[in-house]
Amino acid sequence: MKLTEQQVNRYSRHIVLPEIGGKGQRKLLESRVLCIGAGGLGSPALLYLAAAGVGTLGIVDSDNVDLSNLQRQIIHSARSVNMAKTESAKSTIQALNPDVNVNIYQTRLTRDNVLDLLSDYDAVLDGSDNFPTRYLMNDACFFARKPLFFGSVFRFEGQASVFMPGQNGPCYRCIYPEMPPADLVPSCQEAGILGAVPGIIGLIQATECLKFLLGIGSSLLGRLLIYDALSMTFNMLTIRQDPNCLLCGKQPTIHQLQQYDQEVCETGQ
Amino acid sequence: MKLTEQQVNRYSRHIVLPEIGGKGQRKLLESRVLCIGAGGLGSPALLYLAAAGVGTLGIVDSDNVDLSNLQRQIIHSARSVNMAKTESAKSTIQALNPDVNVNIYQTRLTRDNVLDLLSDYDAVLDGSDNFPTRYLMNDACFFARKPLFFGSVFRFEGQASVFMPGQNGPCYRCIYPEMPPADLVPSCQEAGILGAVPGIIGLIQATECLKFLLGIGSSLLGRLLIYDALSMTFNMLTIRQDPNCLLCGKQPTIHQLQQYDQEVCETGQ
Amino acid sequence: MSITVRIPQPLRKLTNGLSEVSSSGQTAKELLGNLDQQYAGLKERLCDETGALRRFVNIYVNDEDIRFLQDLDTPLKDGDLVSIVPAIAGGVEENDPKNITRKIYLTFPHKQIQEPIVWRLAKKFDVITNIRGASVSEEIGLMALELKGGTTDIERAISYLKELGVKVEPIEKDVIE
Amino acid sequence: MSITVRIPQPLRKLTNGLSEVSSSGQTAKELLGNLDQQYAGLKERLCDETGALRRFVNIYVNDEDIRFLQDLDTPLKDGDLVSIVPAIAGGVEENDPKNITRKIYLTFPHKQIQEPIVWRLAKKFDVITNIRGASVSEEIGLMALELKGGTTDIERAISYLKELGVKVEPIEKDVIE
Repeated sequence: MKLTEQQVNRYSRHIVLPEIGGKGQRKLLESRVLCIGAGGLGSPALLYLAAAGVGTLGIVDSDNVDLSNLQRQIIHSARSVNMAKTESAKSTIQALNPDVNVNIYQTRLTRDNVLDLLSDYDAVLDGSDNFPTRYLMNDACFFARKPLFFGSVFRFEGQASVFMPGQNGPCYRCIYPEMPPADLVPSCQEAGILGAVPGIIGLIQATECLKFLLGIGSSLLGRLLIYDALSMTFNMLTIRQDPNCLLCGKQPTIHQLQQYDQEVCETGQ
Repeated sequence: MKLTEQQVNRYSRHIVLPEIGGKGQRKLLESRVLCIGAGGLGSPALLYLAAAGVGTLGIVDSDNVDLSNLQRQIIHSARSVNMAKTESAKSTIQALNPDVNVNIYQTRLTRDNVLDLLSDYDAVLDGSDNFPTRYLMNDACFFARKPLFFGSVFRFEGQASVFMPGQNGPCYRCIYPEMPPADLVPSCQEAGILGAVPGIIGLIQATECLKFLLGIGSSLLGRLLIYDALSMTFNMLTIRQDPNCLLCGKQPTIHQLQQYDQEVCETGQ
Repeated sequence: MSITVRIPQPLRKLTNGLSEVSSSGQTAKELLGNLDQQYAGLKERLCDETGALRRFVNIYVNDEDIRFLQDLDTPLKDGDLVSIVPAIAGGVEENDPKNITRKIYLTFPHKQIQEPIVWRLAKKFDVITNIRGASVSEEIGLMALELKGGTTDIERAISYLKELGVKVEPIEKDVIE
Repeated sequence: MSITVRIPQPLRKLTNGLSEVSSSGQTAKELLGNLDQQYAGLKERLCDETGALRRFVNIYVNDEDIRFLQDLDTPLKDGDLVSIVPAIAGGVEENDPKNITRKIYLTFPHKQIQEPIVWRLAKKFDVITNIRGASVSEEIGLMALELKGGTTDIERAISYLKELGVKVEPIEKDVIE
């Protein structure tokens, strides 16, 4: 694959970086990333992955755009209210960068379809807003050996990390073995969130994903980033693979995808 | 001012936060922010300020959209190449949130026009990509007593802080008394930059600006945030008002805007 | 001896909004006990009935997870920095009591008397509404309303009412059933 | 004694790409001397001819600016963390030598022989081009080209040539004039 002159121009600010160069840019154009959710986290992640020239982006979301999403989901617009989020995101991405192939999956993720979806991609960016989807993606990425770029937000706070099955780092279950019991999980309607918080966390996920695709820098593998917008602090915690992890530990008991019981609502935060 | 039912719906994720509420949302809708540059920093900042419902956004940029901008300037699209950045940004903002009034200034900032421009706004977000504009904005915000939300990027690295004239914190000249001499400053053509880096820094500027408008949280006043995307580290340094600062120190020698000699090129990073 | 403890957003309502508090304790367990003295209810949010840490909350001492140290027996020393880090998700507030009942008086503004606000409330939010009494004329609307649901949902429903211009007053304290 | 020093992006070409290095020194000044021994050229980038810190670079010891301590005489102790923080701007690389000359051989691919690549180069980048020799036939194009300008501009011009499929080989070492 050779860059066209237009591509050299479009990506010139990457190409002049010794860490990227024409070679790195070609890698990005040949890469395939699956994004779970085109919501608060998926919006900035998808836009910046597309701008960077990631060649193929998959988007999974079963939801339609709601007016209350627009306070943070900047890939959509007032015109796209009631449209499928997948369609709306695809059209914004293609307007920004026609180089990018966008595959859309307007469906709920289940244990029956997730592995099939994953198999086509090099990396997964989790922009989901609920625990069942997060545990499903964690387990599926472990079984499929796909790197998972994790992010999560709540009110003014966010978390981000990278899970790389088989690379000595933890999975999400190593950090939080079980999801909070269903009776502690309220309705699907989201709690409040400062819109710019998923903006920053989604961008951190995208940045880590780009670094992985390019093979540069030190990733968040083994580190959990905690962001607090109110105090504007970023704290870094050490996270470890748990030898007792039921999924990736020494004596695993989870050998296949589970029934993730809680009702999965919106895919995208 | 009373929120319409549509506004209650659009901003519901803010309104349910006790730190914001309907009162905070009304404050945002009544606020006026001037953004210098609709480039790499201005793109995410403007989108998230608009999504958050900041009522009036001013955009200063003299430049047209170039194909090489689209690797990071996500407020523009392939259709807007060769269009004025101000016009392109305005149309994206209005598609996202028609509540927002957008004032555009397709002009270069000079010592003759800057104070006039500032006088209409509550806060200034500096998304410029060059030293002359940065020092001009620093000095102008000091004289006009406007809070300045500062960000700057280079390759894989970024810096952010908040300058509040009259509030015991430093100004940019307290940190860097002089701009690098002109013969050390290469051409206006930008050096390389990982696109997601100005994404994160611009969002941090926007977050700090929203916190200021809402009067919540602890700002970056007196702190300089250093972000390194390659190592994914955020370091926080203490910055202080310099009693010897020529602008805001005890015996200032700068009593009016200077001739900022280096040629000002693109406004927006 | 002073230990700095970082409090996550969901627990700050117990610490008067503070994101960092000072406390003490020779071990993590003792620290939790002391914190609970200072900020009643904190320990209950973090530990189950047996005293074990809940599986969706972690405690880090100087950036190390206590599960990889000596768990709640991990010794602490002066100057240690302890972070409490729960699992978070956009739609979810952990340890959010699910079944509370709140009784409120509503006073409707003139123009909204005709609108089926209570119906919209039940439709829009995950709360059970129960009208305990009402006095609606053409001039003014008064209503005693009982809301059942999660605290977040109820908070949101009440915010919504206020935004619509409805005056909301509590009838009595919350009852956790 | 070991001091950890954080190196900013623009200076990492001197530290083999390392973002953190270890060094030593009783004072900030001594540290800079030692760093310069380990990574030649570093001190020159940070200090002017008189030895004073350049005014667009700051040094922080454990998050405090040395200008508010004892400047270059600030004492250091084992375990200190030193950060070097230059002013940055999108379009600008500090301490980027402006006037260097680089001589290169270019081999053009067949299809581009007709294209005015050198003209495009001068138009697109802030470099002065000077053709020192050329041998262009219908089969192959060879050229000895001299580029003058900032290192960044020259790097970018060369990247651009390579992306177009032009083979680029150095004629001799860079000459800083």
